[in-house]
Amino acid sequence: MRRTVLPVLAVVLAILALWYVAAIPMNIREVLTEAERAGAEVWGGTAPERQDRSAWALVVRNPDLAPAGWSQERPRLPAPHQVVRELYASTIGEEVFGRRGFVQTGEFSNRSLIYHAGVTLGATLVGFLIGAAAGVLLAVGIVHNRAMDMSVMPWAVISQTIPIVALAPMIIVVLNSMGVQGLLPKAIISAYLSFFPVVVGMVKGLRAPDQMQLDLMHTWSASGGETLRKLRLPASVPYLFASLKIAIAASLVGTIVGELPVQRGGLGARMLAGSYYGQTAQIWAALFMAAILAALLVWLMGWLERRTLRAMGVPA
Amino acid sequence: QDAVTLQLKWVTQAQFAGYYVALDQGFYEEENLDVTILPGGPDIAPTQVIAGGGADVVVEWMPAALAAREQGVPLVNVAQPFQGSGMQLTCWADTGITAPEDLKNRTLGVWFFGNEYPFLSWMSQLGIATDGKDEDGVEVLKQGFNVDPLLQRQADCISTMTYNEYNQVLEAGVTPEELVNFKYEEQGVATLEDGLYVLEENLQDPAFVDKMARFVRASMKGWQWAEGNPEEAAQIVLDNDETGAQTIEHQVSMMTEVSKLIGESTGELDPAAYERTVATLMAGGSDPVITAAPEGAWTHAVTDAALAQ
Amino acid sequence: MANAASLSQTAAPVIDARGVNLVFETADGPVQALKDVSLSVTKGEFVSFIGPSGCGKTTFLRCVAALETPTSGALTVNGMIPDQARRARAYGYVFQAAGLYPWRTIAGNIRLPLEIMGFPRAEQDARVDRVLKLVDLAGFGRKYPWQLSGGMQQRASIARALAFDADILLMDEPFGALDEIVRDRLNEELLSLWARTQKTTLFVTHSIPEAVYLSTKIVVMSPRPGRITDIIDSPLPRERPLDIRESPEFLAVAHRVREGLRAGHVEV
Amino acid sequence: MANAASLSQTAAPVIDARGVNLVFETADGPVQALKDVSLSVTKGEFVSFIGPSGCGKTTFLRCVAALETPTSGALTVNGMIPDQARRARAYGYVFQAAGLYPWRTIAGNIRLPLEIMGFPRAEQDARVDRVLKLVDLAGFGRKYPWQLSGGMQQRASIARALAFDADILLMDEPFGALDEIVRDRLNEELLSLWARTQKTTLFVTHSIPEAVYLSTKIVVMSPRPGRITDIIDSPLPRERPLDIRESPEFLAVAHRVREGLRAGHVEV
Amino acid sequence: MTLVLLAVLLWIGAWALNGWLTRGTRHRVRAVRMAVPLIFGVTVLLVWELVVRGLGVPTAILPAPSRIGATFGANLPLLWGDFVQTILKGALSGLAIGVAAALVTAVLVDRFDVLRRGLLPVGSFMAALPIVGTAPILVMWFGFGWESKAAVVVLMVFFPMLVNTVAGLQDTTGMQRDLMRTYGAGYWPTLVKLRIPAALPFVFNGLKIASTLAMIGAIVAEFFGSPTQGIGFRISASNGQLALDMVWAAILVGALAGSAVYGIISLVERWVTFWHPSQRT
Ligand SMILES: Nc1ncnc2c1ncn2[C@@H]1O[C@H](COP(=O)(O)OP(=O)(O)OP(=O)(O)O)[C@@H](O)[C@H]1O
Ligand SMILES: Nc1ncnc2c1ncn2[C@@H]1O[C@H](COP(=O)(O)OP(=O)(O)OP(=O)(O)O)[C@@H](O)[C@H]1O
Ligand SMILES: Cc1ncc(C[n+]2csc(CCO)c2C)c(N)n1
Ligand SMILES: [Mg+2]
Ligand SMILES: [Mg+2]
Repeated sequence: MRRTVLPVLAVVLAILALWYVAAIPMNIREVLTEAERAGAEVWGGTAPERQDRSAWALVVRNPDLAPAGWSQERPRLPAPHQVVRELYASTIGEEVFGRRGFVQTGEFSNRSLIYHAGVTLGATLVGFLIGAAAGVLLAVGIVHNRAMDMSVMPWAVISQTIPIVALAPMIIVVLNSMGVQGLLPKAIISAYLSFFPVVVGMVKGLRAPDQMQLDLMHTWSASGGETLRKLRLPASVPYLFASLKIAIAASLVGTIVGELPVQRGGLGARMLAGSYYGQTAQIWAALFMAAILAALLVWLMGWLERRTLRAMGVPA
Repeated sequence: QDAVTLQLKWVTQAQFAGYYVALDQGFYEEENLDVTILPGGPDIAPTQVIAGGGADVVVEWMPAALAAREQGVPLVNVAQPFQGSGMQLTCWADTGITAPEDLKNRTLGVWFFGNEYPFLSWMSQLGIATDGKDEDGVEVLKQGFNVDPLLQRQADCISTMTYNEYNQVLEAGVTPEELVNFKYEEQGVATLEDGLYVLEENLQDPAFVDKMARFVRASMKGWQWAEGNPEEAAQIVLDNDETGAQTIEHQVSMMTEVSKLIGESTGELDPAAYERTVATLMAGGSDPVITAAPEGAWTHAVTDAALAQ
Repeated sequence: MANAASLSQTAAPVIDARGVNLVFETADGPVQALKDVSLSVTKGEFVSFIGPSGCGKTTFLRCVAALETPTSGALTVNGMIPDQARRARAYGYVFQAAGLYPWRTIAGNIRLPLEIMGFPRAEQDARVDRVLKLVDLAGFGRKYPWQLSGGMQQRASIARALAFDADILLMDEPFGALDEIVRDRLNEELLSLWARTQKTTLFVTHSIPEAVYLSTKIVVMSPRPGRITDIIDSPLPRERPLDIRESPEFLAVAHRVREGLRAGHVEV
Repeated sequence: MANAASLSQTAAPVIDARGVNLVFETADGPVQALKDVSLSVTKGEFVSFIGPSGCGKTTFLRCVAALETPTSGALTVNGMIPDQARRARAYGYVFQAAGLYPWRTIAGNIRLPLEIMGFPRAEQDARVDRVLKLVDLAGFGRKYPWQLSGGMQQRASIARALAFDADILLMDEPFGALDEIVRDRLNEELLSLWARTQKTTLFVTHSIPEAVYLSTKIVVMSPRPGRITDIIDSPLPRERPLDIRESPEFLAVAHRVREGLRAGHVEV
Repeated sequence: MTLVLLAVLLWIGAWALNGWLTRGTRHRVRAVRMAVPLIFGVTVLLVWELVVRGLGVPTAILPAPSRIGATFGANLPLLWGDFVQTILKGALSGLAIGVAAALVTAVLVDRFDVLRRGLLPVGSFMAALPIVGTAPILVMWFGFGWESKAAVVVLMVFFPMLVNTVAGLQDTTGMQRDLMRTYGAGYWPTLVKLRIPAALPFVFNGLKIASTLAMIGAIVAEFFGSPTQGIGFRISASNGQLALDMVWAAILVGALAGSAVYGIISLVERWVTFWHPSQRT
């Protein structure tokens, strides 16, 4: 325990320190412009002239003004405490004290990241299930049918070079025109991103049994279905979970991408709204929320993996 | 009740207050309409949505609508709530830009995704090339969603709407004196914004025309209500915003500016303004937005029916 | 083929190979894995195959089990072609590694072929119990493979091959991965098992003492192309204590095997 | 430690172990891998270690090579502690698998220790050539490991261990993965190699004939806890044709080893 | 409708053909190995064409492949410019920087165990930050040019590359390491002569993942601000103009570039890690 906690803490502290230091030069120009508007004397000439000077020079020559970079309204790089404050305000703060918060209304407020994380989570899980199921089915097909293996596999690789993210708005419009609305279009994009790792992992996993194990099945004249159920599927479980962990993270990205164009809630919509109104702290808070969600989902997969493997008698 | 799906051009904000108010205040219901409002967003093209059958009527800018018409999506303007144009180019005054000619050799932020047409027409009328920074050309950036390029001085000028981005610049602490605005209207290159468009073939159906008439009537009622009650309208918009990211202050100020653009509008398209828009779009030099004057791109049939009552 | 089948009917050998050839087409050209292999095995025999790596021992066993098909020649098992015999579940196959499925208990592993062959549940249980006792693993049924030593795992895999009472036991270097002392033990046990069940057994090994100790017939093979160089009928009695390995008869047979091997051996 | 070192100075054994103990702390509690192991090896001896799996053969070799550190007891190599000897590059270690790096040619693999030890380039080439000839692999230097048979790979790994002329050759079941015939060949070659180079050799094996055939001294070990149960000085002459394995002296030693093994062996 | 029916028949026919081609030992023939995926791809395109025509799908929704091809051919100079902007400047420079940084970090992480235990968990958390969120921030920091695209790519490829390389550096057997120890080899010889060669297959694995990510990352970042050139810009701007044929032509550029880079990496892998079992078939 201590062997991991201490190094992680050290790294986190180092990152925080770096972050605080970086926030000063990152925000210095805007800080100086504001100070100038407020009538302060600023080193470095006019705003356009300052544009050509190095940020560090501006920091060093305006030492009293520089620390304001930690408390700006619209920072280029918000200081960690600003992000944390926003994260708190848009979760617990909003739900407990907000006008539309959970405590007041019994429903999660649409101004809170908890609500939006929920929206995203729903579509992610649906998309993940679709993607994982499609991936497993495709892998079974590929393993059992050489024609499918040879024809589909190269195209599956190429399909991943298509910037689906760029296509997301189009896909949503097209699906919309076919009457598919709400959670499903997002889930489909999410499924598209998650099926590939599952296919790759499952094909590997279903092919994991060695010739000897397959020959055994053959000497018992087991059918293809029996070999699949009693040998290939159990043998593929570790591979399956390894790819599910990648897939669920990809799923989340897919959902967020699907939420960008349609401003109907979810962390993606939230990030964009933050960006749209220049609310840097809001983007960062949504971003961290997404990362936390991803970490939770991956952890969940790991937990399921451990449970499954234990149930299968594999030593812990 | 008749179902109507309305696709907006952009995210839920006071720019579309009239429709939300009509929905919220039951004006649509009074007209026996069941209206669904689909918010837009970046990279959602209302023209594409309606072409695919995802909406009955869309809020769109006329340049994009006419361009789509040439692309084979026969859109027809049935109503024009916005009489004025809110588009402008906002520049830092300290860059020394005072007149359109000063734009040469500068970096400008422009919205694309079908919103670039007015800008391109304007530049071609000024004889300024848009493919690079030089003596008689400008460098064009595909502006993102916000006003950061200006604040960070990555661009000398950016596109803003009087009712939205311009306010955002001010909200960021910039004083109006620090800025120079080129309103498209004042430059004589204004194009009609935020009209209501439907597919031409649907207008053959009298029932559809009637439905649209009721829709436009209720929507205009909503706009009037919104103009009269900007604070409440802003709150209604806020309540309909599923992202929960809007602030009441910003929406109220947006409502105030939008009111100016709507003015005394009845929703009826002013044919003169239409002709002006078409002229601007066709004047685009070697690469005009539309190549031929469109036929039947607007109708008063719906507004006539709406105003008849 | 019909001819071979009718012949085997009269002489009733369990396995009858006549001029079996098998050529693998590989990227580097054809490999003659078996050349003109003829062999007849009668019921209840214990036949060992010995020979250097690549001489076709495994390939021959796989042909018998219908896991490969000879390029030419006649091969019958119980008077049928091997694939029919496979469908009739005539084989219990034991590989070099135990090859137990790690996600099944020992009992579960032994039950697997029974499940596939559709034995009723009660019958499955009974058979699993019986073969577990047979290989001296009673009480270990609920353990997982990794909880057992290598020798125990190998015995479990033999139990698995015995569970469905196949006529023929095919063993491809079943004890190759085990150390000498464990191997001695298992050899002893295998011999007594064979004495009790009287199953026809084909056994591949690299070890001369093992081959001589276990077999009623020793087939010496030689590679490139894989062929039979000697077939030795063992003069040893059926009853064989471990000490027999230091007897002169034993050493004589071992010597003949070694000579046969050395003759066929070309390059390391 | 100082005491042990001074002692070895006088008697000059190459390897001197006195009451070596090694306990591994594992998740399931401590495992006594070596208990009270005492052994003295003089220059030029060929010592085989035999015993069932887990008796500590590998562990003892690793202690000698300073890959493990004994928990207690005194162990010196050339009068130094093993780690000093390691830094002085006193060991050539040959593992069970050839362990050649697949991205290097045979010559490149043999050159590897020479590069690390900073031999000049010309010297490297000369040595590589010499040891390739020594193990009968001249002409194979530019092949990659996977293009060679298992036996050839194993010879290459022996060549690699010989290339830098270490005082002591440590071999941990170097032929365990090979078939009996190849093994016989390599045993013969190893013996002649040893006769020519007179390197002190510690050799781990599972095979009784191998141990008896090769060694001047056979150490029989027994597991749980790992300890030495018998040390047999071989009465066989240094000159040993393969046939010696059928001689009465050989069989007598083999019998003694087998008895020693059986005594120490508890459960399969 | 007949066209749609034709599409269905075509699909069944092609499937049967591929089934026939892959039966028995025919699939070992080189020409067959090439033909089968090609037949599949061509079939998909033909079915697409027939369905679009048969159902009269508007071009504003989905253009036919023939039209996409025509647009692609007619706009080669324009698309070449986009390719240079997005792939050569944005994606490849970002890929190079990200990969180099990851390799150096991997060696450090491998050397200092504390770093491994501290950095990898934190790193995996950072890697979970979705790029659609970080891209607007990076555009704000690094401007509208290719530099911000490269920055997005660096962020995207760094962690997968790091994880793979670290795994690779540790993928040596105890025996291989012990061998080095018996030679008295120190850290650097062991790194150079053992760990790095052993890590190469993993490094290439990571490179393959990273290269596809790089293409996608560079394109996506252009959605959040770009000059008036680039694949992402083209997709977005053309989509707004309902020029869907141009959108797909730009996507084609991206897919071609991605596949080409992937192919090149696979070739180099085959050449450099020729010794690895997976490359020896
Ligand atoms: N599937 C295959 N494809 C091509 N060649 C094969 C195949 N299986 C075996 N061979 C070749 O056929 C020959 C005989 O192989 P086989 O496995 O029967 O030998 P073996 O006597 O069992 O050897 P070992 O003692 O190493 O197990 C060898 O040269 C081998 O390389
Ligand atoms: N690194 C280790 N950690 C814990 N226990 C170990 C370790 N290495 C060896 N052991 C244990 O020490 C004992 C002796 O192991 P060792 O490898 O020396 O046996 P061996 O005689 O070489 O056996 P084999 O013939 O199987 O190679 C065994 O019980 C083994 O499980
Ligand atoms: C990516 C993107 N950026 C800007 C616009 C332009 N736009 C259309 S309506 C509107 C409302 C004013 O706030 C704005 C800004 C767009 N459509 N898409
Ligand atoms: Mg074999
Ligand atoms: Mg060992």
